Amino acid sequence: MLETRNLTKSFGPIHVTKGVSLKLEKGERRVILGPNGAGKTTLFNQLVGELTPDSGSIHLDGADVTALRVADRARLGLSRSYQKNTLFDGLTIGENLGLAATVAMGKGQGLWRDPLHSAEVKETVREVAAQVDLAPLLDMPVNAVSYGIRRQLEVGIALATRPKVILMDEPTSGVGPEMSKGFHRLLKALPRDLTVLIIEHDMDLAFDVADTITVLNYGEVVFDGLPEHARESQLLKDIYLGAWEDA
Amino acid sequence: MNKTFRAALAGLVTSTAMLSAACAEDIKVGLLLPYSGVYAALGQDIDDAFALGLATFGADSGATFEIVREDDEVKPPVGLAKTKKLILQDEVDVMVGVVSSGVLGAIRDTVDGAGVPLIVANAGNDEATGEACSPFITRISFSNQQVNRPMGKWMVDQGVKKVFTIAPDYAAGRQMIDAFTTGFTAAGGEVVGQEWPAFQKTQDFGPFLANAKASGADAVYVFFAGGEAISFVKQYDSFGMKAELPLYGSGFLTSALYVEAQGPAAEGVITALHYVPTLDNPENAAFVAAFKEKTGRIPSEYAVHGYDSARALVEAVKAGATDRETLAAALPKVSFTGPRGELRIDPATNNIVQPIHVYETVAGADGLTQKVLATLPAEADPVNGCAMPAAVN
Amino acid sequence: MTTDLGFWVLQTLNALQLSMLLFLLSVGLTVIFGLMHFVNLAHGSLYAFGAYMAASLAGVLGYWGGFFLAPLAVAALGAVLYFTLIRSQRRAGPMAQVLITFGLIFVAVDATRLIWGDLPIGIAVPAVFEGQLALLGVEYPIYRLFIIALGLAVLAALTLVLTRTQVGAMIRAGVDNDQMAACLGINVERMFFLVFVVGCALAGLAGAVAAPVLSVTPDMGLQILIPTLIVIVIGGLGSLKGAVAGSLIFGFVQTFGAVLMPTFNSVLIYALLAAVLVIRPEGLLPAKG
Amino acid sequence: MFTHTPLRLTALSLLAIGSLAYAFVAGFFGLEILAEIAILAILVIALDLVAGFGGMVSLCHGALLGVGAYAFTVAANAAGLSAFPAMVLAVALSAGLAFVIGAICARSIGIYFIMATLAFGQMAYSFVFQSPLFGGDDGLSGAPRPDLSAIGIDLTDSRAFAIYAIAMVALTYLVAAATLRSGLGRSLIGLHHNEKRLRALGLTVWRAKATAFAISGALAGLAGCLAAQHTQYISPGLLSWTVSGEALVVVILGGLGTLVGPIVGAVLFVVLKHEISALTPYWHAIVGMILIAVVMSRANGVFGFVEARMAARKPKPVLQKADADA
Repeated sequence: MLETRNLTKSFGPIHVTKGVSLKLEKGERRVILGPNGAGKTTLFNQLVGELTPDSGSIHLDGADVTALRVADRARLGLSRSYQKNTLFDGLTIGENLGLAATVAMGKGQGLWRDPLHSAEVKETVREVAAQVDLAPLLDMPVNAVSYGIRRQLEVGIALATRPKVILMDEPTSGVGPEMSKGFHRLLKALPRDLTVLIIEHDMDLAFDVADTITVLNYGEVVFDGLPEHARESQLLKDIYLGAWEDA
Repeated sequence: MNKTFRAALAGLVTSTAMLSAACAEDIKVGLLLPYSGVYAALGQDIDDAFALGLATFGADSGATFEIVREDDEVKPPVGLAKTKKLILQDEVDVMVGVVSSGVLGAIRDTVDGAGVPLIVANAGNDEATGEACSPFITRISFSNQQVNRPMGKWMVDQGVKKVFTIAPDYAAGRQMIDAFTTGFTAAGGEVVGQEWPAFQKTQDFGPFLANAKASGADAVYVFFAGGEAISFVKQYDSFGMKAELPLYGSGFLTSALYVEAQGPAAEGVITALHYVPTLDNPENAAFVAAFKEKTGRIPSEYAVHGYDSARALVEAVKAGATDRETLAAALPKVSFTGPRGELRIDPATNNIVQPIHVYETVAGADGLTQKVLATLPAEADPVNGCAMPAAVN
Repeated sequence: MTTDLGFWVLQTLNALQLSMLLFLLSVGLTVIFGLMHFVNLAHGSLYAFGAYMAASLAGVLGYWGGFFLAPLAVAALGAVLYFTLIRSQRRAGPMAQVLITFGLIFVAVDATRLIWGDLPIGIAVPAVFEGQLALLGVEYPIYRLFIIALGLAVLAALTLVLTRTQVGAMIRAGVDNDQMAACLGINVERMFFLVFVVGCALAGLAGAVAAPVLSVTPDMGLQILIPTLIVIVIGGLGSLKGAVAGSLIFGFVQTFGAVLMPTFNSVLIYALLAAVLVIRPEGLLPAKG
Repeated sequence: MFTHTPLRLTALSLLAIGSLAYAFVAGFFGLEILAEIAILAILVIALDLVAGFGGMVSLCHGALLGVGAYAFTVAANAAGLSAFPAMVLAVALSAGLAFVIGAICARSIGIYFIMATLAFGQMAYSFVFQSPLFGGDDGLSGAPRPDLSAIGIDLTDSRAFAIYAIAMVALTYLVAAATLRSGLGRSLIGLHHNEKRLRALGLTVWRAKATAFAISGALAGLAGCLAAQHTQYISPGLLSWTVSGEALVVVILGGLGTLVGPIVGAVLFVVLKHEISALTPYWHAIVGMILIAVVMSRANGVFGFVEARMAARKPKPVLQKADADA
């Protein structure tokens, strides 16, 4: 469904992505682990097109999308959430989801009708709101709700495009353990045909949702396999736990 | 001009004209001048001198003059809006003023359609007394061609055969230089090169001066006014060009209004204009003295436009004019000897006919002064497509 | 005439002279922007104020009195503006800044009219710089050479201050990343004030040196504003190098455009600007990245 | 998102009733001022559409208005079109130009956008100023007013023209409000809040910006047509960046991003300008000081201030769900 081949990117002398090759099957849930600065977010930025790789290629559903721009890839069904909330601050939660659905449906340039009141958009908003547990809060202005709710909306906006592949950048970053657990319940309830790539910090929770695990270190894939193997990998423990304890 | 609009205006006008006829001895004057913007100083000079002129000549006319002042901001749409206000709301009997040709172009149809007499106290565009002339518009100031044409022949007579011209690239600049060129080539001179710097966008004339220098001309003939004139004259001098390549021009270049700001750079520049404050005649002596007493300044050519506009208005009233219609008929018939010399209005165009004075800017006892070298005889402008209606009255 | 070497020398000098004048104006504006993210549309008015002060002071103290005191007077005015308007609007976003300084232009134009009147004022070139100098076969006004030299001297001085002194290092750090600069214990507030006032003084200096060449009029600040903005947008907001590059580009395009292709000249510089914006929206040599 | 709050609807009704009532009683000069207000109102609604809702603070709207005015006059005079086709042509030209400017400037944000639009506006100004075809500095006269005699309306009459101009304001407002509620309008508002996210959601950002700018440009062009018809004389000054600056002043004076506020601002600005300029030739300075005071006050203009006060009196919405981690 989503594949990278030998993806490489450097900023000056620093290699942030070094020959990364990944392959996600349809419906796969993969978690990316790695210490801070391992190049996880940089990889995401290249996947969606916010950064251009120096070399290598990216394929979505069999098509080479390396040369496509952000918006074009999004329209092919690639969606992402951000580690730092990237919401439409002046609007309500419902309007945030509605806007995302509008744009994803290709109505973001329309001139004649109000898409927010169209049946399709309303339907999407209702469904996504249920998926991310925001149904009762649709009329709340974003800047009046708590950080945790904003995190949920962050993922909700990404889901509202009805993507084939969703990339989530630390969806639970900064929220408490309770809410984090609830979040993973939401993740598990997502439709099975949705391909999910998650950057996660919390190992236990990561192992809980992942079908497969990729570990990045200094921009390189140092592990790629099943969670149970990852758990046993000494290499992973050395790199990841070492860094973890430093932090 | 839209016929229905003209009719509508005329309708409004007749009704208001009847109102104003009731108190015939009161003449309401709408003064449309720039009191802000780049020509504010010109507006002030005209205003001061107009008031002086009314005070000087108006006393024995038997009429009282009420002045309504409006600022046109040197913006044509503003000038037009203010004109409509003066005509339709203040119901003035006569309008005086207009410094910018752009404003004159903008208000021409309205004034003409409403049948309100307008005494043009500065704007010199040739069309206003050419193809766009009107029986209601009388120009008491000058026309662009009038000031420059005679200078061509005079310069040839002085032995200047080859000339390079520089003027800002806008209608007035083109008209001034074209009139000079016509006169100059007709007398046997040759224009070896021309430059048209962007109007109001050029502060550094250095690039153009280099071309003039390289052209092989005997002299340079230019038109500039206001801030541009100051910059130009100073920069011309700073390149040391005055000695080898004498500077001639339209007299606005070294106007008494700002020649002090040019300083010694203006010395030796020879220009032609319809008025110079050093003209030696009793009318001018009286005017200069009175203006100096009132304002502390030496009157400029702009001031004389205001002064003579007042004089013309008073003369028209003395001839029996009392309202818009009679004033419009009387104004083109006035003639008098003023500070500029003998003035009359050409009935074919309603433009002023006046002598042109060639003068050199020289150092005087207290600052720069104007030495009149020659006075060229008055000459009416060609009709230039002006079709004046047979009679207004 | 265009094959004549003298023509090219002369026009090159003219272009340099214009460039240096614009450099004096734009460098203050651009560094203030780079550091404080503040756009001061009234920068041109400060230039006009400098020219008027120089003209007035020259009448009393001679040219050099005006030359040295006018920038100080403008700096003092800048300090007043800083504490009354600028400081509180630093974080107000570009639109509030554009509007406040737009309002200031209106006030400044009418203030100069009230104080100095509507008539243009001129001042004479100082006696030492009168006349022309023979240079590569052309006679060039000494005063214009002085403007070129002054611009180069200011450029050299600013480069020295920015690269060799601690204040300069702080300013560069501030332009690069103001939060980091604050973390490093730099008194950002004082640095802003310093840079703003020096920027104003340079605008005043530009006014003072321009006064003998141009005429001093109430609208001169408005006239110079657009060229100055074009310079800093072409060069890249916030950078000294950008101001130099932008000034030179403007000076040369304007000068040679005026004599070689007069019909397109006025649109030429805007077309160039548009091209820069399309290819490099942040200007040729932006301060960051 | 843009909504018609009861306050906005009330203000709109008051403006409509007030202006129409005044149109029937006003004297000649009052009608001139009314038309002036209406033309300015169209321009500032156009500007608020992009600046207030899309964050695209433009300093070229004066130029877009001027292009509309010139295109209208040239189309009507030189090409001999009658007034309405000439208007359509002029509006289309302004829209097209705005689309190009919007597309080129789409990558620039904040002050870069302001500077870029300023540059394009000045480019248009220089072009018109320099071009003899357009009468250069002196401008062009003779722009016709539409002939509505077929339905018994004589637009050469000041009263009829003022009412016609008010009707155009209403039309402009409807277009702007409809745009804001369309998909494009929703995207535009979203762009103002978070451009990066919308791109990630699949929006072709430059096209959305350019289209919105084109609609705004079309409305500015309409204002230009009316300006030409009103004074029947146009000059390059219309395109000057100070006209754009003044329009921005009016938007701020009334209330940015409220669509209704700028109309209030237009009324205040024109009336204020006439009152103050009658008192002193230094009225620019006073307008400048008022502007500085309004911006420094941090209120969102006069209408924005009223809106904020009304909102403060209403109870705040209460969270319906307890937050685990605030």
